[in-house]
Amino acid sequence: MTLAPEAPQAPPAPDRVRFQVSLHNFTGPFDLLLGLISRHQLDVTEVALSRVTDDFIAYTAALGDDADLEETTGFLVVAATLLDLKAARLLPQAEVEDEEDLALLEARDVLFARLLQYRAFQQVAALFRELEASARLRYPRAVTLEPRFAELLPPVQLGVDAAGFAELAAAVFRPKPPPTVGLDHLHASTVSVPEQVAILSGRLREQGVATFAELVADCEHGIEVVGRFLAVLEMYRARDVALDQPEAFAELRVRWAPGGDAGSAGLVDEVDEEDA
Amino acid sequence: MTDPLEEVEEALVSDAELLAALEAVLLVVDTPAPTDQLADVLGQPIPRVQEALEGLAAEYTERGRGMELRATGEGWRLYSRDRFAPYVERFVLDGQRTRLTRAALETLAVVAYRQPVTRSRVAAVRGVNVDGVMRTLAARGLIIEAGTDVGGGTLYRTTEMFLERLGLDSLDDLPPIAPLLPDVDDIDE
Amino acid sequence: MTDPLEEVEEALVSDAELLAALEAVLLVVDTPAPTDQLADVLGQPIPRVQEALEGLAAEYTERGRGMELRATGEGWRLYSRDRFAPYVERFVLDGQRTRLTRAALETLAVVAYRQPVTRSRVAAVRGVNVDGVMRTLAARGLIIEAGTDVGGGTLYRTTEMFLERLGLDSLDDLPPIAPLLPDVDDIDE
Repeated sequence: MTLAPEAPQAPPAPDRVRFQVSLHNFTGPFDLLLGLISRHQLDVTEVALSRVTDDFIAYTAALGDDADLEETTGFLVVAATLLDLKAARLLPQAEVEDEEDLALLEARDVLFARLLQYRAFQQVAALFRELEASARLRYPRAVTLEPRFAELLPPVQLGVDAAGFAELAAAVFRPKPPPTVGLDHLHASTVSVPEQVAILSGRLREQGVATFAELVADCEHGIEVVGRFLAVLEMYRARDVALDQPEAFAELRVRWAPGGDAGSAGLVDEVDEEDA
Repeated sequence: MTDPLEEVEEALVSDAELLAALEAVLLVVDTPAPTDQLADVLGQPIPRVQEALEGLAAEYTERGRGMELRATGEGWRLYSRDRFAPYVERFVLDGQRTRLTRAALETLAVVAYRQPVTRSRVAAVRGVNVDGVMRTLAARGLIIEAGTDVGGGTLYRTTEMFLERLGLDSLDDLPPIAPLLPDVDDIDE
Repeated sequence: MTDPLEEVEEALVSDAELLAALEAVLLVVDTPAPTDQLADVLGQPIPRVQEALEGLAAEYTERGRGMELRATGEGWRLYSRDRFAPYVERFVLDGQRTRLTRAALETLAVVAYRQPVTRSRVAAVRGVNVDGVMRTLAARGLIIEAGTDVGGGTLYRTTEMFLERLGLDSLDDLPPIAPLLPDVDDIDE
């Protein structure tokens, strides 16, 4: 991988042009971030992110009109996460781990996990390159028969009639079923978290408080229970409910308590993304 | 990074290496290859390669090898030596060569329903290398070259003999496969 | 009238003639030929032919010839010698075989280890849109559609050609990715 010859520790402005050129070496935000981490000789598993944040932001700023909307968005999402993390490190550490701290930790872990994953596939890709280079060194002889021998062959038989040939052609063009264990028999229903949120909001608004067991009593499939649990987490995050669980594995009580600004819907977004 | 080809080309300063390299290339030559093409592939002057080819042909004959290297009007190719033709014939007739293999039939099906079509397109649909099978189909008279596409790839179509073998008068009589396969056109877009 | 084959078979009492006859037959072999088939065609005992094949293979290697005689599970076949691959490649591919880009290789890696997998899932791992790359890989026959997932997304898997290109016999031969990647499957569930 080639990088701009100098690290942008110098003031970023004069380097803008060079950034723009370098950008095309990277095939996405993870690629860029990994590149920066390795340039600073940092281990991806260490808390390296605040040190590369400035570089990353600079690259992202230089994306300009060159990139399409989706590409820019990808970079911006990672840049925003990085800024968040860096800001958290600059501020005095609070004693209490409030929700925002947790969210930051979570964001960092997800980013690390994705980076690790991306790096693993990069290594596999390098291995593929080696395999490819060494694979086809011997080419088998496979040439047409000399006419004098070909003439000896009896007329070729297809062994099928026109209808059979069409059947065979259809089989060739039909997408092959993936080599997996079929899951169709397990469940057919898909569960949407927003839908579950709506159901639970309705009930809790009426009842005021309910145990989780009561809330899932009417679920037919395991996946609905999961969906409903995610919905509870989502409502907690949106500060629509309060949760009460005296100790681990104890009964979970969900109380309708619309309080904070019901804004963030990050969880829902993630779930939707997976469905897309 | 240095070009691996440059490294080995230097190795061809030895005549023995040049002969061996020629032999390696000749082994995969299907339609006779002209001297200049071989010289180009080996990165050597034409006269030197011409001389090497003649030397190799003479060597095969002197040593009584099972192969012959002969030049026709179009170029050079390896052939089985005449003297051993009876064995070769027996081998050729011995195999199950009257019926097409499943792989060949499937490849033929792709050509039939997508013609005119390039080899790489057929390979993409089949998901395997089809070079050998396509050559066999061509050799058996079931498919034939039909010009080139915009990208310069050779196009293939089925022949009259193919229709005969299926008992059809024209390609229009090929049973449609769309009913068997609703989304056929989406598959390799 | 005597059978011409009987006459020549007598000639095969000489080992040199047997080797040459084998060579002549191997020249038309286009899928690996088992020893017993070759013995049958030459009218010679299997052990003698087995020995001759091994002798021929050794001779090619000792003399540094351009071809190799190799036995796979199914039988014997002639190959170009690995050392000359750059020339053979240049001849066979005529510059058609382009190297895969890094983006293509990375995408292929994700498909290989996550198959069957949707395009959006691959994009999530790579952090970029992969539509164009996936199209290229499909057009080259390295990946192919494989039905749809429960959400209706098209699934992709790798092909035989992918294995062929990497020189692997089956997907089981792919190196394990787990050591590189703890808990990879938890990440984007």
